[in-house]
Amino acid sequence: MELDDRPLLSGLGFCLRAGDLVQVCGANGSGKTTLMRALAGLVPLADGEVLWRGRRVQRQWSRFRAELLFIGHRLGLKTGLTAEENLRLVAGVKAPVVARDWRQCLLAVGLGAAARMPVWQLSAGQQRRVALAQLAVSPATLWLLDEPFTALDPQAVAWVEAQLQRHLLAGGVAVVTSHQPLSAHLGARQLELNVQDVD
Amino acid sequence: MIASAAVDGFDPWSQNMQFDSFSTWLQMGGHGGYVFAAYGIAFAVLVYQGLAPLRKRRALRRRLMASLEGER
Amino acid sequence: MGLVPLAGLICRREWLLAVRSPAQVLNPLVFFVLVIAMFPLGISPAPEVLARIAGGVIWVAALLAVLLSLESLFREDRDEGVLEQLLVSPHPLPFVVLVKVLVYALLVGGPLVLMSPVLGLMLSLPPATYGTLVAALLLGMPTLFLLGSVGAALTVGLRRGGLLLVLLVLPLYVPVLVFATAAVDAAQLGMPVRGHLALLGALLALMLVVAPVAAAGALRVTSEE
Amino acid sequence: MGWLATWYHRWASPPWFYQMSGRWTRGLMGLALPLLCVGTLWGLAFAPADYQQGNSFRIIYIHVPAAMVAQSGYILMASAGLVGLVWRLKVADVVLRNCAPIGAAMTFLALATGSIWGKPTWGAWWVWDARITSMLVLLMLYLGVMGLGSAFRNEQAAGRASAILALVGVVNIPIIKYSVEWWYSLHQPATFRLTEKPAMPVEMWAPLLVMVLGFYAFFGAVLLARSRVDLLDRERRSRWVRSLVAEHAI
Repeated sequence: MELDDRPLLSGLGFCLRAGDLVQVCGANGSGKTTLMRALAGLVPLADGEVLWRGRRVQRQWSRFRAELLFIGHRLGLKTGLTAEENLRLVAGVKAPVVARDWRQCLLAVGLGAAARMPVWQLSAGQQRRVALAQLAVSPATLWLLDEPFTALDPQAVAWVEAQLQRHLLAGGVAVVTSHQPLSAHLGARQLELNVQDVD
Repeated sequence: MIASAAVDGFDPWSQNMQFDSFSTWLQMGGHGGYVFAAYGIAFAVLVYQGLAPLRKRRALRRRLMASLEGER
Repeated sequence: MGLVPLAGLICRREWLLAVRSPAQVLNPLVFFVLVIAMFPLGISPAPEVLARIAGGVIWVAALLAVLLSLESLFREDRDEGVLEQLLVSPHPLPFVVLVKVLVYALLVGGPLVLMSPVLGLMLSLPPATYGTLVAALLLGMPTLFLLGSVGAALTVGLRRGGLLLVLLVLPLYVPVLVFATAAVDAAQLGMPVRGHLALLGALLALMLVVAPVAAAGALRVTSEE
Repeated sequence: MGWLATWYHRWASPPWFYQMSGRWTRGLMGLALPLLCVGTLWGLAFAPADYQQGNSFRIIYIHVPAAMVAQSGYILMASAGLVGLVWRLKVADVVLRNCAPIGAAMTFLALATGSIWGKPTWGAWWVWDARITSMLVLLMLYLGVMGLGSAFRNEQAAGRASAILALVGVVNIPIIKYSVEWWYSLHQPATFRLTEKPAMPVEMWAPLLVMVLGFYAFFGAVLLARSRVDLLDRERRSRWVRSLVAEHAI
């Protein structure tokens, strides 16, 4: 994979079966985020393939994206809207869920009262909780979570790991980038990225 | 249209010179200034564009040689 | 999720945001009125002079107001990551862009169109031409937003993309400006205007197809940075 | 037809393009310079003057070729962009990015010679003639592509963004030209127009043809020469460029 004519990631390959979880770790600048964006189809690969259910993603964009949930550094929340409106109108594009369920998600993630405040008034941790609340109802099979635990307190981290476990047991797959180790019972495979020697 | 016209006796080499002397050529019936200004600008633009690749190549060669030395 | 509910969702979202922070919608309108007020000051308050240039002045001002508002069409979505979510969603991106641009055109363009007869009055444009003026704006304004959305999509990732956006889009506005101003001038002379409006409609039809596809392609390209 | 396909595919591979374009550049430049010299002399000295405009008519031998190259340059740029977008070819991106500066220079040349030509003909340096106005818009389109191309840090994104803009531009060029022609005829009574001349006799358009061929050959040579160097820059980390640098063959 190239970034501005400079090889960033090369000689990388892994396969995910139902219920697999891969944790991508590596120093800053080793290309973790670029890898996640490439898996999500946002960044083109110089060469090499991303296959989904055995077929190239370029052949089945809408089917692949229907089964994909991608949460990057930027949370994908409209700060002018309230938490509940965000889930209903922004995340709701992917998972058409009844409004009542969104409120349940927000309660589950500990944002009862804050649900009606515009997102820009919430703290970074709360905003990330709003973005991650959709994990509870997301129908996606492939979860791509880029540094999901930043700014989260231990209680929220535990909740996210519970959702991850539920997702894996249901046969889903996930790729997570994080510096902090995931708890052992998730059985995450480690994928180490080292910084390319930049000439 | 071009092909047919070319046949009826037009001989490019027998064109006669339009001006009888060098000075009348420069004057061009009062329009010399405009004509030569236009041709001058054209010459400048064409030369500048023509040399651009050479300038870019020289700059690139310096950069590549420098990085080559850097590696050694 | 079907396309119509998706469109409804996007409209609801844009409407809520516009209501919550009306500045984004009203700034272009204030700019529109201000620019037009400059012309009598700059040229002359004499009614016959103003009437002569009114059509062109209103259209140039509307064109600049649209250009001003285009910067924020995708900027906020990109900064908040919502654009990324759109790129990753299974729905056809050109359709999403089309709905978003048309809603934006309605929210920002609508007030401009409603305001134009008043400004026509200020520039002593004969009242008989207001119908044509509004018709030309209704047909031309969406084209300006559609063409502009391509420029906005191309420059959304750039730090100081605003000026570049104007350079990219203004040449593409020439046909709309020419036909629309001609329509208003023809109306002033009492000549038939249906031909001019038909040309504006043709431009709109073309841009309804070309612009969203180009803008969607541009959004995918600029998100690769 | 097999060799044509392979010939075409070879052009897509950077090392081959670098080699082939070297030969083509020398060939085209070898063609362009004599054509331009002969055409200039012929146009300036041997071609008959126009009975109405007198000798200022001789500016046509630069104005028309420059305008033609400028317009077909934009169309070439848009098609290179299309090839670059569809097949993601680095060579096409490089050709697109190097097409814009030359095209802009030719458009500027057409504008400058057009306005100089207008002075003796209509007594004004700048005339809102339909052709000159669309040249002005074309120049803006070129500057837009150049500005956009240089605004991106990532070369690939710059190439594809410029390609999209060039394609949108090329779709709009006929519309812009039509609307400017239409606008011109609306506001301007049908006086003598710079472009619409009575059918020229052979003695007049023969040098014009030579100059047009000269301009196109020159445009091709400079475009390929610039693209070669830019391609070397873009591929400076690849093996074939490193070996070229090692052999001091650049």
